[in-house]
Amino acid sequence: MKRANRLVLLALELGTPIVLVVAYAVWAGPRADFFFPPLGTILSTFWDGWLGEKIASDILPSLWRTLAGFGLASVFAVGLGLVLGLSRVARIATAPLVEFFRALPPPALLPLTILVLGVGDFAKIMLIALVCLFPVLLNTIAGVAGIDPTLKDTARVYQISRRDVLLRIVIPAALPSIFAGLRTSLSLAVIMMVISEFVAATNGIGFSIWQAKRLFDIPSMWAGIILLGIVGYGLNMVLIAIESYVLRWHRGARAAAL
Amino acid sequence: MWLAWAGTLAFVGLIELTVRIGILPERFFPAPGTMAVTLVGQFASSVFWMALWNTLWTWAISLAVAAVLGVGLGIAMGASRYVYSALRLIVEFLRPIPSVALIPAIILVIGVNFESKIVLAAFAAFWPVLIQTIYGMHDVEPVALDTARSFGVGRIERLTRVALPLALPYIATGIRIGSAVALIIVVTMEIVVGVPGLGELILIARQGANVEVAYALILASGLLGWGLNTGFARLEARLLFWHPSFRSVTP
Amino acid sequence: MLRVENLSKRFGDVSAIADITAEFPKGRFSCIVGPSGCGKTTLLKCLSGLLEPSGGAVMLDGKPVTAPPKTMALVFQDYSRSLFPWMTVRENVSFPLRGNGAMDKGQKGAAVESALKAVGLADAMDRYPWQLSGGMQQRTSIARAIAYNPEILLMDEPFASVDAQTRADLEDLMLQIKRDYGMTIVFVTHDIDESVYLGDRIVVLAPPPTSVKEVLEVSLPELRDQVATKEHPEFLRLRGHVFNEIMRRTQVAGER
Amino acid sequence: MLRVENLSKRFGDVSAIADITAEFPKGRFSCIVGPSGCGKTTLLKCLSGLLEPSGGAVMLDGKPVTAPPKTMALVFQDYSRSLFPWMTVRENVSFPLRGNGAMDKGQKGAAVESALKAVGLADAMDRYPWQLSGGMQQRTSIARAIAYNPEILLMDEPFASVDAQTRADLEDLMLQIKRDYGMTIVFVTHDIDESVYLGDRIVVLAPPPTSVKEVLEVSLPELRDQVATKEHPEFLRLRGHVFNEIMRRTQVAGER
Amino acid sequence: APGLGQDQTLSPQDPYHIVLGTIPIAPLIPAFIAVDQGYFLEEGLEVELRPEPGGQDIVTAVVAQEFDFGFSNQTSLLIARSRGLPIRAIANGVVGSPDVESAWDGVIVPADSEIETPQDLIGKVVSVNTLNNTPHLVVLSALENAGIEDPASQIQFLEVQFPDAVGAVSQRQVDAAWVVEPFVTVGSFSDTRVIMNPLIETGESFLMSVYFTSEQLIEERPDVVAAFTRAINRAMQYATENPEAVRQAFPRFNQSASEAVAEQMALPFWTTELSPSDLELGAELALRYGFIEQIPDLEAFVYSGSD
Ligand SMILES: Nc1ncnc2c1ncn2[C@@H]1O[C@H](COP(=O)(O)OP(=O)(O)OP(=O)(O)O)[C@@H](O)[C@H]1O
Ligand SMILES: Nc1ncnc2c1ncn2[C@@H]1O[C@H](COP(=O)(O)OP(=O)(O)OP(=O)(O)O)[C@@H](O)[C@H]1O
Ligand SMILES: O=C([O-])O
Ligand SMILES: [Mg+2]
Ligand SMILES: [Mg+2]
Repeated sequence: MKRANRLVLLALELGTPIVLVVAYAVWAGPRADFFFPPLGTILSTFWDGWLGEKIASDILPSLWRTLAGFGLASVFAVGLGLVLGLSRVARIATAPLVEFFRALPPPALLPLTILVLGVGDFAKIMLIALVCLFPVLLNTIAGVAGIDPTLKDTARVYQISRRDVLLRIVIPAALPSIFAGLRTSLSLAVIMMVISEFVAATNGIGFSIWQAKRLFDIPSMWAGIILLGIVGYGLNMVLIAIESYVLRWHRGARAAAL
Repeated sequence: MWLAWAGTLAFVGLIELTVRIGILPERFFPAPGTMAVTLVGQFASSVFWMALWNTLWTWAISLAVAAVLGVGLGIAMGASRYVYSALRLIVEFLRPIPSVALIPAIILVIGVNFESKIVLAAFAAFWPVLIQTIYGMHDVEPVALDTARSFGVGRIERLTRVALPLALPYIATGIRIGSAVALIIVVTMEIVVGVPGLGELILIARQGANVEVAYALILASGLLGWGLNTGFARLEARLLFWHPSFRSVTP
Repeated sequence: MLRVENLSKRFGDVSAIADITAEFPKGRFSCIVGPSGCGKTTLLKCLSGLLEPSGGAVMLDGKPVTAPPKTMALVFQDYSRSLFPWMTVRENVSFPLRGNGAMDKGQKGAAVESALKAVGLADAMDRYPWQLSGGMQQRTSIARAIAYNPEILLMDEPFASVDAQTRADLEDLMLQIKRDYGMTIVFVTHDIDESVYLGDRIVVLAPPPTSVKEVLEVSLPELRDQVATKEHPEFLRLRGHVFNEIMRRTQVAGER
Repeated sequence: MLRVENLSKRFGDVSAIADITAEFPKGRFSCIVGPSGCGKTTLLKCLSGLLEPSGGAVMLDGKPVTAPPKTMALVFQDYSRSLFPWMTVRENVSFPLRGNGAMDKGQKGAAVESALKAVGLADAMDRYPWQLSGGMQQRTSIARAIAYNPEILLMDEPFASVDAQTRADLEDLMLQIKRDYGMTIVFVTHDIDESVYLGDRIVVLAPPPTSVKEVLEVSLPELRDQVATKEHPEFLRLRGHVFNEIMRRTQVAGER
Repeated sequence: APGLGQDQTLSPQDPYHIVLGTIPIAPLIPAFIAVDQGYFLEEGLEVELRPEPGGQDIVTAVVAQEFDFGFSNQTSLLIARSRGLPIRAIANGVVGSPDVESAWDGVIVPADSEIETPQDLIGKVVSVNTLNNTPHLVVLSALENAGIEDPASQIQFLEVQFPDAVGAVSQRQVDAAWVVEPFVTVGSFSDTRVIMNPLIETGESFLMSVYFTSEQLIEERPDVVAAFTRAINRAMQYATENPEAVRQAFPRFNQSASEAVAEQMALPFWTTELSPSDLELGAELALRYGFIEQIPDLEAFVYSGSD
């Protein structure tokens, strides 16, 4: 990519959000709508409300729940996805259950988690993990099942051990797909963190947003939503950085002429 | 097929047992058998079928909107670094915002009605479709695209007739994830906002302290998702007959 | 007239082409030979506008080429990846014709079938690429280029995977197409006999750092014949000459 | 001793191989020639146990082959798809050696480097497959098979994408390997000269419905030479014979 | 609904369509009765009941003119009002019972719990259905009345919805929960017992919830507001006088309601009066516990037919 292009890309990347933010400021400023407060109000609420002791009392607990749920789900989903992707039999046997659980609305499951897992962090983490599981699982299955047959034949001919087939062929080949799932799941993790803090929580970003909403403290609610955006964005950037390191080969191999 | 039945029955049996021997309290979590019987009882009620219908069509519209927008924008973002850069920050920022947190804003702007349910469900289902489409576009075989380009195939056609089919395995997964997310959000909205549908019946049953009915309806929403997703899997296998994961070499 | 001027191409640290200046005259059959990895594929991709040169330029009729010209077709060396797996052989071949307003449906169908017959795939039209043998895949991609009927045809080792008989047939097919349509053909091959048999000119590339080693004009009679031409003294002379050009590098570069 | 007995293979409606019975004796170099699409690749895949025959059997030392035997390597015709894109050239070549307990790390490294040097890729060891030219990819997959040092080596048009000089070098390399290690080699090629030059025996396959047309014993001296052997009268005779075998089908099948 | 028939006169033959945001719980049975017995229709109103899970989104919907009327906890409304949202209370919603025997709320604990008195709750986890709202407020106030100082710092409060709270208590996921009917009765079926009745212990006939509407509707269609208020008060009157009718109405109002529970549960109490002073105690407590920063003008908040 040429130098001029890089500048254009950077300008676009920063420019479009700025345009949107300015557009909101111009739109919301003079309206004085209770539910859509001026940008300045939201930002100063954000500044005062979130960048102080709430970092330790609410942001960190939420981050912990999000990452723990996401991490748990990812490990489990990749493992299960490998098994199901490699074995048609296992895939068929579990398909109805997977599809059933995929469709259960998490708020409807909240009561069950309270009943079985209680009201602590563990229940929240499990709920987050449950929802994050499926995008990674489906992508892992798709990635594994879609491996080029010639690669699999190559591995068979050269007597590659099962372990190496798994770790050095199947996983790398499925990684582009797995990362697609991880990206979707990471955002779902943040979303589920908020939903899980809807119930039986005493702290957290989601909890604070619900409380702000309940107290009709609308600027705080929006400030919390902005924080969610920032948290989600930050987490995603970390994931993208990991991905672009792990998938170096893939970008080169697929440097598509789009 | 018998395997699928065996797997499912084994699981259901396990849960039934867990409830029957009291690990799960039956008063708060009915045994699967009870749920099923209660659900069959619901089949007699026109209210149930109306609710099911409401849930289904709002799901269908949300998913259609999410799929069209997600695939369209995903292709644009996957194909052009400029579009990608212009939208990336916004996408990454908006994506983790839970639709349920936007409910007050949606009520204000759209109201407590089907449209708000559709907007939120489409909003939530849009992201998986978008992300999967972008990843699919990034995994397109470059030689195939170059081929189309060398034959003077126009950009639009290159994207829709070459890149799109090649990205289809990813997109199909995206739509399957999106389909479940849309259903989840539709039912959640019905529970949380009280728009007519299965979720509203769950809400009412819960408020009326009727655990059996509440779980029967939750079971119904899971079964619905199972049915819909199975349909998708079939469609996917038909569309992707050419892909290594679906090719059948009949020896 | 297609020409490259002081063309160079780098991939990161790797210099694929150091400096190539060459012409591929209109209506003529130009063959490119050169050692593996010397940049032939890279050159074709630059010629077709698929790759942006790092230096120098590709000119078509005096205008720089920045994207594939409408009137050009390319047969890829990596034929198996260049076929669309969800299309049958017939659909693959007819796909590039979709945008051709000058032909009606019947004409397109006829062009596709005749191209497929010409490469010996009449019986395999309704199969999918992944149901074909390697040679059949390669012939499908040749048929696609022929049916497209371009003014300029770039071919990257198009006969590498076909048997001797088919190869001979396809060689004659290419000569006939060139004659019938006045096509400009740029043809990369490893087969020295083939380059002399087919070419009006032969561009010999040197091993990396790649430049043009020699351009040979082939003064064989326009009408060629698999037996007669290959016994022609000029054929034998040129063949020996190219052979020496290509083989000499071993002596120059020393034992590998 | 590797043999196939009444082998047949169908893909759904398509019969790829009708009935083949043939032997590939231990320590010998067997070449397979035949028209494109006649089932050579299918035959190799059955020989290697990758494909299950529809009828008949593949026997290795009297035992049926149902999965790839431990001592076998296969160079795929579709070489570009058989390389692992996330591994460098070196990693691709050394990967099959990981499970080899008989070699230590240093030996493995040496085997890999010498195989890569032998195919002329000493300078490209740390590149990824997608950074290589077609011929370099093909040579990588050859190096992988050589470094693996199998007892039986199946090669499916392994030199299709390399230039004349490299091809000659690789041919001699294969002969040398066969001599040095007593390898059993089954070699599919389109190049008639190559089949005679390399082979101890040549299996000529007929066009579909595929069967064995002829098996030729090559009575050329064991030590071959690119110049001397190719001028040997027996070479010329066999070459002419195979040529006629392959080309005859055109007359039999009529004009295409 | 907004925009439709702005100047339509109210007549039973051609009723005016309005939407009432409800919660499918026992205190709202009068709204159902008013529809069922035709009280609304007699006033020229055709009322659509929209079930919602809680009062808070109803407030937003009423402000957005999505709904014409709503039902909500008094604290929610005070908070909204104190932040300047244009809503006004128009009718009493439901009040605490006069005595412990007829109480329709309670703090429940497992039957075999060591918790016997409010003091035993110190250091424990107690759930309410909404934090920083009337439920939270009545529990805090009742605990203070029981002699516990600054209960907010001595007891941990958690938010758990009523239908889940009984399960949470009986599975010992929380130590105690404040619930209202029908969940007090559900609890009694599940080996829980009541240790206190915060609604009663906060104050006599403590105002729990009210019906409300938007200032805009009051301004544009005071006749509609008046008609609504008359009909709902009439229904509450009827409900108070005919408890059996209420009991029969509940399973029809909430079609999924468990019948066994509906038969045994205690009924809520209704009164047809609403004056600003009914809100005073709740407002003071809300200020005291920091749910609001200042008490809004209660006179201006309660609309009683004319300003
Ligand atoms: N994407 C790439 N990244 C890095 N290096 C590349 C890339 N593509 C090609 N090269 C290098 O450029 C050089 C020329 O490659 P090219 O494919 O043009 O060779 P070629 O003449 O076509 O060889 P062959 O006859 O083997 O096909 C090689 O050294 C190759 O490794
Ligand atoms: N997966 C498949 N499904 C259906 N038909 C197939 C499949 N694989 C191969 N065939 C068919 O089997 C026949 C033999 O194919 P094969 O690849 O063995 O030929 P080949 O002799 O290797 O040809 P080439 O020299 O062109 O590589 C061909 O007609 C081919 O179309
Ligand atoms: O957007 C979701 O709330 O899942
Ligand atoms: Mg090349
Ligand atoms: Mg083959």
